[in-house]
Amino acid sequence: MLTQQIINGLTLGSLYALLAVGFSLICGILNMITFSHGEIFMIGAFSGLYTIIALGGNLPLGLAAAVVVSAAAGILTERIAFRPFRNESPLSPALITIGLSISLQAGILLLFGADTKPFPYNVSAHKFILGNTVISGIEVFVIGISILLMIMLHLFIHYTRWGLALRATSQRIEAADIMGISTNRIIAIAFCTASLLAGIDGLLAGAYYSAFYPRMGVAISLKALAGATFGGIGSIQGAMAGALSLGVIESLAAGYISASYRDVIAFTILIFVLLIKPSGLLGQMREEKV
Amino acid sequence: MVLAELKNISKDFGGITALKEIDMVVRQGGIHGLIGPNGAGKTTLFNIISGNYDATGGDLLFEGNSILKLRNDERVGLGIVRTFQNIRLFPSFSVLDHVKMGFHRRASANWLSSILWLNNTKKEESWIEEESRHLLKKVGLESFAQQQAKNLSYGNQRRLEIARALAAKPKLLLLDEPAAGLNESEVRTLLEQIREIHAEGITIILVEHDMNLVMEVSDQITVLSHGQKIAEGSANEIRNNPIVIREYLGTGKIEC
Amino acid sequence: MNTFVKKIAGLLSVGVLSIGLLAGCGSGSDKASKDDNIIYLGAAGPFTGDNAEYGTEWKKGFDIALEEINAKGVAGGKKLQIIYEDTQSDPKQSATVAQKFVKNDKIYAVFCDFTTNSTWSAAPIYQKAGLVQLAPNPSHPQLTKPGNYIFQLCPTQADQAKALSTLAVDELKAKKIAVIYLNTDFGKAVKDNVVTAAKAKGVEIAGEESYLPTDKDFKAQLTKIKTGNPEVIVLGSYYTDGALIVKQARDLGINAQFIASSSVHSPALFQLGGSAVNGLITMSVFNVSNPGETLKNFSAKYSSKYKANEPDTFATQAYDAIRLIANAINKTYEKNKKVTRQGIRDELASTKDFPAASQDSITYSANRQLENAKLYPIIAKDGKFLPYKK
Amino acid sequence: MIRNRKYILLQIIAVAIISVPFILDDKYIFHIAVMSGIYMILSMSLNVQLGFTGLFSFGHAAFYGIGAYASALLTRDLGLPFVAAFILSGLFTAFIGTLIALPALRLKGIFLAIGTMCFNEIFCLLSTNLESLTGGPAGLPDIPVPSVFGLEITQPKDYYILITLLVLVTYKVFDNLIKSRHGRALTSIRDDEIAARAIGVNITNYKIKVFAITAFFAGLSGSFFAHYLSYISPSNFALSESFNLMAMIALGGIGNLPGSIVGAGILVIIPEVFRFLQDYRELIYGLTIVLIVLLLPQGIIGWISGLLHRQQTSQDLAGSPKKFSVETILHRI
Repeated sequence: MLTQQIINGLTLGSLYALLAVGFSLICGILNMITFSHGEIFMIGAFSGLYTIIALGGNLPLGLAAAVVVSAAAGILTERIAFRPFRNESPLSPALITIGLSISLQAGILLLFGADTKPFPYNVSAHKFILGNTVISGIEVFVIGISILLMIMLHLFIHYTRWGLALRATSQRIEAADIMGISTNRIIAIAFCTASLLAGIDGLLAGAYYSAFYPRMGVAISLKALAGATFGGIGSIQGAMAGALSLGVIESLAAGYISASYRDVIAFTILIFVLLIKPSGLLGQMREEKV
Repeated sequence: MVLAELKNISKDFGGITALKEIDMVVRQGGIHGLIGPNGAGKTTLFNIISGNYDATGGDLLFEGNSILKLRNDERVGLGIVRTFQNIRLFPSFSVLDHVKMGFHRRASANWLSSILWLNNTKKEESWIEEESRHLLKKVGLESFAQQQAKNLSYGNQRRLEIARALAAKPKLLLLDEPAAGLNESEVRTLLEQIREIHAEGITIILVEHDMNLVMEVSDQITVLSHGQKIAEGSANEIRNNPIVIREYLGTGKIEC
Repeated sequence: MNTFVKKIAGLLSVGVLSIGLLAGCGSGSDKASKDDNIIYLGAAGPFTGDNAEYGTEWKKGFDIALEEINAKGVAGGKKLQIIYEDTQSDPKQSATVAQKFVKNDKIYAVFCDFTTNSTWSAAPIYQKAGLVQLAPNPSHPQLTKPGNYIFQLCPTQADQAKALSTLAVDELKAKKIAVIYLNTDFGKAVKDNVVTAAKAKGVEIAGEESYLPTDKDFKAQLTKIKTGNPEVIVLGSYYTDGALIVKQARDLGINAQFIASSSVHSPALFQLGGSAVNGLITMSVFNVSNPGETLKNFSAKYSSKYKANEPDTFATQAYDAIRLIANAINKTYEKNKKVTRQGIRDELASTKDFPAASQDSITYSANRQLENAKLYPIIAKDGKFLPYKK
Repeated sequence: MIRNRKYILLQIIAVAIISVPFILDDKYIFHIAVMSGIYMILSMSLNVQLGFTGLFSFGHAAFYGIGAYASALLTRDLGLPFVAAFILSGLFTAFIGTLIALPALRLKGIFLAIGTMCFNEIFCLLSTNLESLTGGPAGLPDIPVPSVFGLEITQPKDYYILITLLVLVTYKVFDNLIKSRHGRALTSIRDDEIAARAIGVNITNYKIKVFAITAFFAGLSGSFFAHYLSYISPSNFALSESFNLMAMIALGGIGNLPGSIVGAGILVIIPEVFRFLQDYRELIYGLTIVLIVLLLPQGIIGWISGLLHRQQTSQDLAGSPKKFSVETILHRI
């Protein structure tokens, strides 16, 4: 059972991770919190799904649609909710994104209805059976894609000019500004990256569970935020590790303790981590300057 | 008479020694200057006295008692009050509220009394109001009383910060580069103000880059360099101290 | 604020205002027709929010019933009309809507609500005002406890549990069963009643696993259940989560027989579960093997109107709910030549052998629950529910 | 003099608004008014915590729930009279608030926000799972009707009178607190913790006390809610309820106490008024929050008083604070 639960947890964690790195990017750079990331995940999923259906099963174009729509939504969110409040209280962006998340859910519900939509293709046909453990093809695919995207993100952040600027900006916005980095553009890029990952994640999760519905981003984004915090906001590796371990913790908690207390256990562990190391397991402490 | 005494004070920041075994005696009623080149550890020492930082080693006596274990705000209650190099005002407060804030430790009405607006709260609040206006008048800011502090000129913001500290009725006032960013005439006014405060019997420790100002007002000066005390004495002694000249003034500039 | 944001804000403002105006005008015409010839009924349910899809099915069932009833007229030629109020099946909103309905003396009976929570939070208000509260879907065994104006239309979980445990033990000869249930009042009631009933029959419980309404990943629970090796797994789920659970169980190589309470009885089960749900046995509240006239009629109308195969439990119960009320209205009108809230309650309470779609016939017991509630085992097969025969 | 006249005018307006439900004398209106009152207390207490002290508490609904469950259990299962249970549930919630404050002290800004959100989730999950205590997901029905000194409270009108008194008391308490030295200390913590400490404010002590007192009032309103509806279940106290409260204080103005009353009133009434929008209601609700924060950063009250001020005084206050409320909440997190 242990291997199976770990595989379950890793799949779940991979889905959290793609959202978690987005939280980590956004919260890390701006020190602000967004509540509409789950809805970007959701509209990415819906635009992907409906493109696939409309084009009679063209998966790559579906993925492209998810990427484009969610990235656009992310950039728009930044313009509306974050740019006017830079260097101000994180409360206003939090409230605006709460509003956006409510209205995006309502909007999708009006457009596509409340019922859960299935993914029109059977994705779990391939199975690998190792003794008592079953791994389906889609699980390998989900974990694989997630890791691939993480590696790409890592390369982007550490080996490109934009990545360097991104890191500089997250260290100190004002300083980056002085150094001639266009912080507006960098922050837009951060949002764009975070959102397109969320969009891909949405389509992936929708296909994996074969369930697309307006509130599909609510619970998973809270978990992803918890995962990101757990691993360390502002750190990509931290957020990824945090999300994956949260997935595994949940799986093990449900498997060995109690499914009813699964989330209680996960959130309690998170609170303890925050208390011991407020910046998360792999996050950097920010020194208070007198 | 000794008001405060630093004994062997050391401070490490993650293995880097910022201060090494500093001894310093602050006399009651004096103005004690603290100078040194950038990175000498002046501000660190200052933060240890005020309680913003914990010392790694040594002891700190105030009126004969060790206060190293006390928190920043508790030291305010004993009469150690500071200002900040980069002026820390409360952005949403009016000028009057800043001064009222200074009375925080001197007032005694508890939460219950405040919530119910009992007589002692009422009395205390009107006393604070009266005293604050009085103090504002003294520092010449009474015409700005209802304005947001952040709309004041830089010089007035400095003055307000000092007024806020004075409202706490300090025995030891810690001024962290009060002349930074002020123009010539504002520095003159500041000098006046420091003298007035001194005249009221308040002991002052002054960290300052403006050498002229330090030399002019201080009766005792401590010179720090690379986290160590290299000299101590009156303004004249410091001016003529060969070590100071070599280490510090030898650069040809009194400013650093 | 920069101009871009200003523009967006302006655009949004215009959007909000115009949506408001449009919707206002649209519904304004509804409200204007305050005709003495109309008897209003209130429907308080989840028309938006988490459970909106079930509210949508209500509306479908209501609409077909209204067409039929209004073609003939009630209480001497009057028409029935429904006033919808969204509660999102949120208890707090349900109570608010209740206050709104009870003060509107044109409303004679109310359908409220989708969950036990939201039914109970409104119950004291309807009770005090003396307004019938007919709850179409909740199956909590104690649902009608709050007062004599509250009526249940769904066989209770006690009934379901009896049927499910009989099925599992007597028909499927299971020695070991496991339960996986939604952690709400509904799912918990399924679990509690099934576990008690099964234990009474001497069956081993190999696992009791819960999940949250927001969960879509059940593999952790299923993996745990797999180690217990049950022969039968009982689902306390709605159809959306039910379909996903069965699918994920099959992915994990669990071959146990799934049985479920009637709440999974919906064509959507096949859309979401695909071929994985084949073989699932559930309880139908309606008699599929030998449908009565009422059910046949409703199914046909539903299929042609909504281009769907067959109606689900929620639409069917909504359909019956209105017909029950219409029947009570007619009876009290015959007796008293007028319609009152009290009259409707009394007649509804004495409903006997009323031909219905969701049951062959409905008779209310003394505590306003279904007397002799029948459940019909059905098996999912290639996109259809067929009567289950051993 | 002008100030005095303004004050009297405000009192007249307040009395007028309070008496509206009596004139309309309609149970539904009374119900809405009672619900508004409950939210007014909640949003005022949240505003003291979040708006005045700058503590990013995103899980206020949990305190509301703790009060509700405590009061329900005290009366229903232990048979305590309403008045005693009411006070005790407030005190119990304050106690929990203190316990929460201790770890919360270590967290700042968005981390405190995430921590308190987790607390809210944990509370809801526990109230769902601890079935023997909380009734589980089905909740607690049959919470006794309150009686105050022998008088049974049954009609929405009676509840309305009670909640109005409670709102006024809450307002007075928080208003007194805010204008006292303790209120200044709280605001100074929000503006600049280091400067606050440097002028003698014991931050730890103040944060704990603020958690306690705001939890106390949240607990009271929870108790009132439980007895008013006589039924509670975990979904009443979900995270979305905390977000609702935040929307209320944003609407009224962050750090503006009367604003919280107005904000809560509006956000309880508006969805009712817009019921006719049906499917569009949620959409409009969400967009309204977005627009308010974008267009009225100081909230409605701040905006109106800004308008009045602009008319009264000419250009001399050109430099006066434009975004007083939002900007000053802890610029450094």
